[in-house]
Amino acid sequence: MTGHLHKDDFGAKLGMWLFLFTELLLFGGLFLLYAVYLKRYPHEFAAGGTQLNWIMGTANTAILLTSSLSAAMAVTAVQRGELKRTVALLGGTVLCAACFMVIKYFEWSAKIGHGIYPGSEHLKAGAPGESVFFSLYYISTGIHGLHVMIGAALLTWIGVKVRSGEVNADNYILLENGALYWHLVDLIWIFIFPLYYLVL
Amino acid sequence: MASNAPVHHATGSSFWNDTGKTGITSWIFSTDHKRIGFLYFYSTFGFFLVGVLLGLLLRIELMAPGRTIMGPQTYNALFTVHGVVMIFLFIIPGIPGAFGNLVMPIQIGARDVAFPRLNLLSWWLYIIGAVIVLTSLFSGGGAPDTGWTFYVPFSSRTGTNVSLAVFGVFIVGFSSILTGVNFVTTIHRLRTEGMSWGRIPLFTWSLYATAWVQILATPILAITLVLVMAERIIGAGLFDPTRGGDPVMYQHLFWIYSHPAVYIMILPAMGIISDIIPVFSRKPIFGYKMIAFSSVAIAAAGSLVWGHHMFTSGMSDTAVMVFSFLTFVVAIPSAIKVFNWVSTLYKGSISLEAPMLFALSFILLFSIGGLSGLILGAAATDIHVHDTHFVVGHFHYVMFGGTAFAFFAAMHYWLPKFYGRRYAEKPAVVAWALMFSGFNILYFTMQVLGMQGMPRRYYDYLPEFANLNLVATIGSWILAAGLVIMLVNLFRGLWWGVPFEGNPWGGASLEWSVPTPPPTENFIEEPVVTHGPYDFNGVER
Amino acid sequence: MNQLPLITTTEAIDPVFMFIFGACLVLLLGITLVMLFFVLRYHRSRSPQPTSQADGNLWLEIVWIVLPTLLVLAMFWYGWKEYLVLRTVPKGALPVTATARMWSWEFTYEGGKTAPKLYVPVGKPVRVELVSKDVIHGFFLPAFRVKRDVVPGMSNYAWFVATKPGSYDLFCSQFCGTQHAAMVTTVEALPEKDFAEWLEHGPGGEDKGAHLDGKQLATAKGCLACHSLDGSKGVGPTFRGLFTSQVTVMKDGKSLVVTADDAFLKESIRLPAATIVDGFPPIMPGNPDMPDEQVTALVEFIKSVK
Amino acid sequence: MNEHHHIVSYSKLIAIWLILLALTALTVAITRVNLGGYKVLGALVIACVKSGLVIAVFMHMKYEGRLLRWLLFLALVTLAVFIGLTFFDVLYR
Ligand code: HEA
Ligand code: HEA
Ligand code: HEC
Ligand code: CUA
Ligand SMILES: [Cu+2]
Repeated sequence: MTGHLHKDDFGAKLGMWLFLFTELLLFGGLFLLYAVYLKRYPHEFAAGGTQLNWIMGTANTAILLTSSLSAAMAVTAVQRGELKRTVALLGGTVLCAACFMVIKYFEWSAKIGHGIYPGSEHLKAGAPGESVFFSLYYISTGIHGLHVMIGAALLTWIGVKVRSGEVNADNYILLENGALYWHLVDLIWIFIFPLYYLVL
Repeated sequence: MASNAPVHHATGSSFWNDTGKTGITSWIFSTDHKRIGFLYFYSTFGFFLVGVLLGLLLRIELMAPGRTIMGPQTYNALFTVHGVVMIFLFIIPGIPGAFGNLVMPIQIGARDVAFPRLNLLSWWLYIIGAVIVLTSLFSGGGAPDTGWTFYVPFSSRTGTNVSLAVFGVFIVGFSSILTGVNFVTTIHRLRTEGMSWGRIPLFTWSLYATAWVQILATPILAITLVLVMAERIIGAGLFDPTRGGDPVMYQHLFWIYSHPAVYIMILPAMGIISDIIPVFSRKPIFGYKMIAFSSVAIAAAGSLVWGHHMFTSGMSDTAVMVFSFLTFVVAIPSAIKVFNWVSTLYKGSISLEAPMLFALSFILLFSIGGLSGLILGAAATDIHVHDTHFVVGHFHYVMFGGTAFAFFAAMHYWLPKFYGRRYAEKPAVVAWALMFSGFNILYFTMQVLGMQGMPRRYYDYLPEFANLNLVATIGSWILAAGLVIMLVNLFRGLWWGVPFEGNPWGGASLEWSVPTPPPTENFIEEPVVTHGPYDFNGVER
Repeated sequence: MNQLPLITTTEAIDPVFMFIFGACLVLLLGITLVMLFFVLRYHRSRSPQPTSQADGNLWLEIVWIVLPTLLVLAMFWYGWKEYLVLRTVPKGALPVTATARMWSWEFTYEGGKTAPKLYVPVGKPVRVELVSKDVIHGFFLPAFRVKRDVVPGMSNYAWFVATKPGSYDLFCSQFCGTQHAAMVTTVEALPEKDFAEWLEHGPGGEDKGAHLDGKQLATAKGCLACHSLDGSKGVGPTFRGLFTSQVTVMKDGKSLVVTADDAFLKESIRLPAATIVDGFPPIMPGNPDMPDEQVTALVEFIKSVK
Repeated sequence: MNEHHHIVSYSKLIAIWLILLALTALTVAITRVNLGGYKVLGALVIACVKSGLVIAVFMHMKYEGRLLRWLLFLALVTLAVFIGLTFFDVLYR
């Protein structure tokens, strides 16, 4: 406990965790809505779930888990001073993020092509619960996708700093925090995946 | 002008000039917590004046039944903007942003907050959000007319510019979250040597509790606002009953944030009062631990009671019971505080200077507001007064009589410290007296009107309510007169008044041990704390 | 005739008010007086130095935690118990449906009679089913301490009993748009005989098939709250000169110009969301199950506004 | 701040990753067979285990002090309470 304005790695990490809590609660609001509407429309939700492409969902889950692995390994690498490897691992994470977004793109465009999007005629005509399901699906995955992009940008920026040596074995809190953020993105998806794709 | 131009640094070098930088950029890009504190102070206070002006217009319209000065659409827009400005642009960021930033780091012996640049970003986000809110008034379909609660389905249908306003509030919410993150980290990490949790001044304790509410509740508001935008822009239909949505779920989400938010508003105010009363009684605060604990208890229990805004909404009766019960639980820690404040006066040596007058009237006004909250918390009685002017009276008592009066107390108590000059005492007391009486005439009358059944958000009313509405409007003018006198006197004093040096109030917490005004990094030497914040032994006055 | 339930809503609620107000008054007076006394007694002029440095007292703390807790628990319990009275409709209550739309009320009785005011028999409990056609409204009867939101898609209800004949205010308590404050009508409590008489022949009801006055209907249905007759722009387009005029509308996301003929007017009344007039928000409540005669009467009325 | 930093080995991270993939496969498997209402429950339990692993190892929570763990717990409890209290309405309406 000191009043100095010197570097406080633990303080920075504490701040990051606090911020992650807010992200958790943000998605928490959506999960709250999901829970309520699942209770009200179990059948419509099951019907909606079967229309989602579980193979793409599973693939994306695996991709995100892998990206998380490489982000975690990047932290280990930087702690060990293996800067080249750190950059490569971060690159891996960002690559995974890109794959994730590409798959997401195909998924969304397929659904939209079938006339399933918020406010579409198809959904207006269908059962009420189904429209709720898909709106929640689009909003949840949409905001999650936004987080994927922000996270990828963040990690890219950090990667540049690793290369320039600004982030190194003695000063890697930035990378640690970036990785924390990335893991949160993964965490959210761990819940989105079964709730939307597998509730059959 | 040159001779009596503002010379803030009556005693030489201070944060006003010691960095050698001047001009607007030395403020809006500064990471010094005191400069950011002043940015917040002037911007939130500016919005307060805007809000107050709108409130005054509302009262003029309600002076007599029928159309007085505006049509219904204008009136609806006005109370919406009045509510949004007061809540999101003044009262939530106000005390933490202004006085939290100014005082809290010094109180714990730190040179700045944990993340100074994030702090600056918070202010920028706040300003950007505020500008977006203001833009929404003059663009698109015009000023939003939904009330500050943005209830669906009305808010998803109205042609006014709700989406943009909601987006602005979203940004402001983000700023609030960052302030919360910053303050919790600061209080955990940057306490100086000897500043144990049991020696933290109660103002800082209250900010700590507040910051947690900001962190844990504000994200729910953020997602709620995103959903309102989704309803309007992509037609998500999540709250649209014709497509399976449930409008009452919107209310849940909204109040999950907005009830805890009322404690974001009041807790820092209570902290200010807990700091001022001991100083002007020259006695340690009574029950330090209970007051600190009750701040945390209010923050915790306050997160569980949101349903009391929805007793008539068609929510289940079981939920009515649970939320009514929890509402009463949260009244207890508030009662603890009130009793402890009053006991602090016992056998003290009380000086009735302006900060103390505001602090004492806070206790009364907050008690009236809080006790009327008990009427609202009981299921049977809330049904009658819900959505009437009784509720309007209730929340003005707690928000204006509570938080804003505490804000005024803090202005008289701390601002001289940062300016090195002070206001004149007599006019301050006169202003206080006018405000106190005008306030009660205005809002007590509103509560009576509510008991008689006058609904809120009514542009026009039945003739039977006419007399009391006129009384209330007259009260608002008395209040306004007091406010103007207070402001003129205060700012005249701060800019051109007599010097305020050393520790004239005789405070014992750390902010009174640094030079007046403080230098940029507050402490020349890192302080070591050896006694509590209310230990007045050896403090001269 | 005497079907008075055991307890009326007013009788149930008012004692709770008395109890809580009473307790609050005692507390407030107590706190104020103690504070005033301390401030005067220990003012610096009388007490230049503090005479105590006490900073806490465990027993006092316990007392003022426990006593308020008991007090508020009593308030909670009493409030909850009497709330249940509001939720428990006495047997044999007269069913009425209140339909709220922007910005008017319509009350429908068994047998289909409708009225813009809520006529009720004195002494007989009334159960009001609350239906909203558009946004959330609030059904508020101050005289009976009754309030319940009228939420679209949700079946809410309220009950009350008038013990004396007379006219009582009925407000919309939940903000619902521009004319929220004008969504005011009354409860007309009539002696049972007069009520039966009214239900048979009285004014206010338009039985299906009876001759219809378009203007009266437009007032009763709340059309005139949004549509002016004098050409001024209100919440909706004016009716003046509307018939046969050229109107720019949005249909299925496309903009087109149509002529306001019979069919267009009928559709606009039944399903206003199908075509949205340019420059107006899509807020007009639909009337999909309005009887044909009424729609025709409204169209005839609109035609007559030149 | 000279705290002791725990370095998590690559092999440990990879092991966790493999477990996570296996759990993903398990989730898919149990939701493909007919388990009725237990499906949601099972899928959620597995998701909780997975997120527990990510938090503990990938996010180093296992190696952090008490403070962060308490705070995380606080955040999760808050979310649970928000959802739980809402269900007093949803379940009894
Ligand atoms: C600063 C803001 C603030 C604060 C602190 C409070 C504090 C409280 N509020 Fe208030 N409230 C609002 C701001 C606030 N409120 C706003 C803005 C609204 C309206 C929103 C809208 O619809 O637009 C509202 C509406 C509102 C409602 C909904 C009314 C309705 O719409 O029908 C309810 C219902 O329970 C309520 C209750 C309470 C209670 C029980 C407290 C308690 O915390 C009060 C505790 C305080 C005391 C009890 C007094 C002090 C203690 C003593 C004097 C000692 C003796 C006491 C005892 C023995 C108990 N409030
Ligand atoms: C902090 C919060 C706060 C504050 C301080 C105020 C202050 C005031 N409010 Fe407030 N009010 C709200 C928050 C607040 N309000 C909220 C949240 C709502 C609900 C909105 C909704 O329903 O959605 C509301 C609603 C509301 C209504 C109800 C509208 C309705 O339901 O129909 C009314 C009606 O009278 C009203 C009036 C006033 C008045 C007269 C003031 C007085 O403060 C004004 C006193 C006036 C002065 C003190 C003016 C003096 C100053 C000047 C003239 C300028 C000074 C100039 C210089 C310095 C040069 N307010
Ligand atoms: C809440 C306000 C509101 C009420 C009440 C309302 N309307 Fe409307 N009306 C509108 C608005 C807004 C529009 C324009 C947007 C649209 O086409 O839906 C409109 C459009 C119309 C049109 C088409 C007008 C044109 O210029 O083409 C007709 C006809 C109409 N309304 C008739 C009625 C009738 C008859 C009633 C009563 C049963 C009624 N309205 C009640 C708001 C309202
Ligand atoms: Cu209907 Cu207000
Ligand atoms: Cu509340």
